[in-house]
Amino acid sequence: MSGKDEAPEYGDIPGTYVFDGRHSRRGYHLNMFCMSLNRQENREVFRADEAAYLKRYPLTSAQRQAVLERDWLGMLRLGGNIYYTFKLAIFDGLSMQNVGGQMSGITEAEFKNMMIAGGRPYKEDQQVSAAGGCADG
Amino acid sequence: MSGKDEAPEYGDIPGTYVFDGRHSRRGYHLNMFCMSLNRQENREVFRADEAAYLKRYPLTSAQRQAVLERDWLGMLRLGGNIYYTFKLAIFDGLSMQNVGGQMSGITEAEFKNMMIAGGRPYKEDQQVSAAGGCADG
Amino acid sequence: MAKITAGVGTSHVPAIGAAVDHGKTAEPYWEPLFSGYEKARQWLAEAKPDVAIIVFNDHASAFSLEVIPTFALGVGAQFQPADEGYGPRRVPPVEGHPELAWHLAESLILDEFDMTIVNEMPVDHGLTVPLSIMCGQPERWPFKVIPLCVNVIQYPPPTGSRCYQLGKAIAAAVESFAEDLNVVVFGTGGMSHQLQGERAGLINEEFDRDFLDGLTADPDALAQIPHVDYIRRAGSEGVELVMWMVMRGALNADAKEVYRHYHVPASNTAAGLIVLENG
Amino acid sequence: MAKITAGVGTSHVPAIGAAVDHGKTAEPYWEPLFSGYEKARQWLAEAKPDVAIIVFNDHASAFSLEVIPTFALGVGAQFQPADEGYGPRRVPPVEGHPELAWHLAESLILDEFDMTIVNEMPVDHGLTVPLSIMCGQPERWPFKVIPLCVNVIQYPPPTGSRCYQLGKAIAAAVESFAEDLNVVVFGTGGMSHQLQGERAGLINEEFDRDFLDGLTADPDALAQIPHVDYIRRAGSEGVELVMWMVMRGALNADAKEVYRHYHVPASNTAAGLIVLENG
Ligand SMILES: [Fe+3]
Ligand SMILES: [Fe+3]
Repeated sequence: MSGKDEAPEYGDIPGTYVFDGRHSRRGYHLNMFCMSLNRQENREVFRADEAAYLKRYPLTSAQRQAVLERDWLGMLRLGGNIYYTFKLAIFDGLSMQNVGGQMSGITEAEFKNMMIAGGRPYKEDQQVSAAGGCADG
Repeated sequence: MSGKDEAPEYGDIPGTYVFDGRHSRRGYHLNMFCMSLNRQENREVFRADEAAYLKRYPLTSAQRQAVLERDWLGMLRLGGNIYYTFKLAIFDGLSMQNVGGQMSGITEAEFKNMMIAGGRPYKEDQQVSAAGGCADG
Repeated sequence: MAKITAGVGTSHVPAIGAAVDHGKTAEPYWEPLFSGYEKARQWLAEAKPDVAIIVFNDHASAFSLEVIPTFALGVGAQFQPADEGYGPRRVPPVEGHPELAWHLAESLILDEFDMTIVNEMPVDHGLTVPLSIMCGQPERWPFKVIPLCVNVIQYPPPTGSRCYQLGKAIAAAVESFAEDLNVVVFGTGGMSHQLQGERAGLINEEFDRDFLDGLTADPDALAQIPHVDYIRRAGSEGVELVMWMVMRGALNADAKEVYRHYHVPASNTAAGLIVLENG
Repeated sequence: MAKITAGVGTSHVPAIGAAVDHGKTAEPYWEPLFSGYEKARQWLAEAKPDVAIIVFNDHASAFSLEVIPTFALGVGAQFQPADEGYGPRRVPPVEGHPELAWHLAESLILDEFDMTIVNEMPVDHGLTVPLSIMCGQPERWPFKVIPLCVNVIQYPPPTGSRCYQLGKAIAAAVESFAEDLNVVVFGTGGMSHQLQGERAGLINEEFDRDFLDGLTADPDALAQIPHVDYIRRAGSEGVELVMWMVMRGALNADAKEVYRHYHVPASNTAAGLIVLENG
């Protein structure tokens, strides 16, 4: 199916969903839904009935479920981009550290403490998760 | 006022309003009004009361008058761009030859015949109008 | 491997589209123009491209002065005909080729062309009239289309040289796409015409014929024509011809002319058409 | 004659703006960051620029996936703070400099950069947080601003090399503007951070310090860092640092560092700031 004959050079970076064309195509409507929350009137309608509001966007059922369940990692795997999905976190009143903790499997407090201690260390060989990377979800 | 210290190289071309930045700034709202006629609902409102519709756009009074009088050359001189102002001609059901004739001071039939005869001839030194060019209106 | 096999240069005058849409192509005014299109249509029917990259400009339809991209590449799956003031043309929607288009976008940006990537845009006569010219009135357009929209309304458009270089980068990008695809590139707009001002109606047949000749004789020289020369000699709207330079750049240096047609007038424009093939 | 006199590189973390807006800058968490900004603010107050060209990225505020410009230059007279989901920041509107901005647009396009010209766009934290960092909370921003918005969200962003070249072209364009203007260029975003995925929270202080050193020691080498290196070593959002390369390119080769500050963390980002001056 794909016209590309090789894996992208960033394909081996663990726990990282590079928002390339393939990813962007998959997540187009999911991200456009998230962006719609920039508008106060949309936030109100979404707050009143999330599932009804989501019908405005042709999401896959997996995407719809990931939104309703606030499955932050799931949204990324289904084509979400963090700048878009974070609109939903803003809507929920969550901080970037909270969501960062949820995506990396630790609590918000643990995440904050990790950052205060200098952040997640970079190591050439780091392997934060076998499930990460750019593979299809 | 101007940060530019020289006349543009296209400044001596007669009867020609190059849509550069200066021109575009002057005609911004005039052109945005014209573009709004792409939408059927806007066309209907404009048709019902032209002057009232124009109040939606912060036009200068000279621009407003040029629109109401269908002064095609005046619109160009006030920052209009032909692709935008032609939306108004489409609204009026006018052809490009009709408007071309009006701008060059001949009838639609004369303009059509000029085109059938090969168009307005290009001559290095042509001087179709002293009033043309890119000078401020 | 995908491959660019040919290029088409053609005017995209709205009145040509209207003549098709309203069944006027056999009328005396239009017949000389349309009879000259026949051979190009036959050529296209035999060439059977899978995808056409259509280089065109938007005429205050999809884009306004709010946001003016120099090069906008359409990566969407479908593009609807625009309402230009009299309702959308009743032509089929344009089917995109998102996979090749995204490949182009990525490749071109990494190749240091500053593309605007566009998922949603209606397409106006700039794109649909060339389809009508080359394909007539089919139920569906016979190939996928990747719209490449160039700003030529707000001065300055990209230079002819930049357009030519973009064409070369497009050729390289297409050839690095693994799927077998027969790709044709359309350069549209022009030829000499001026719609605006006291000089409206300008036509410069000599300029146009030199330009058509130059596409095979010396495209490098053609790419050096500055905007002021286009505006002065080919009319303020004749600068649309820079879009033909994208098409030319996408072909091999030794591409051959297989057909041309030139007719004055179509509305108030000199209508030209050329077909070039890679050897 | 207009002249670029200095450059500022700074992170643009939204939480920094929130700390300013909600009066938290003296709290223990924020104090070490903000105390390091003091000298830069003093420098700016003395430098008294007339215009700042602020290179930033939009974060799904003005632009969406519908239309993704690689380089969007704001030529409007005013830009309002964007609603990013919690209402617009209560900071002054940003006053543009349409005359210089249009001059830049024309000059850059003729210099073969494929700019998108933008008249209307709300500006988000990417632009307003650097203003807060450098200016605090004035009634009005003390200089005009030309927003230069770079795509760094949709892969691929423009290469570091392309950004560096754009900076050089901006310098040439500014110097051909006749009015006397003191112009400063801001490069914003970064430094190392990753917001997304299982690897969220990545910080690479060594990368960041090398980057800050390289801005004066060997910017040509810095400009060659490929995207994959940024993503791997500085985190997926660390690639924002290409925007600092526009700033660096706009300065003279021998520009001097006059101040720097580096602090971890600001939210989940390594916050860096550097001031460079032309000799
Ligand atoms: Fe056109
Ligand atoms: Fe950012």
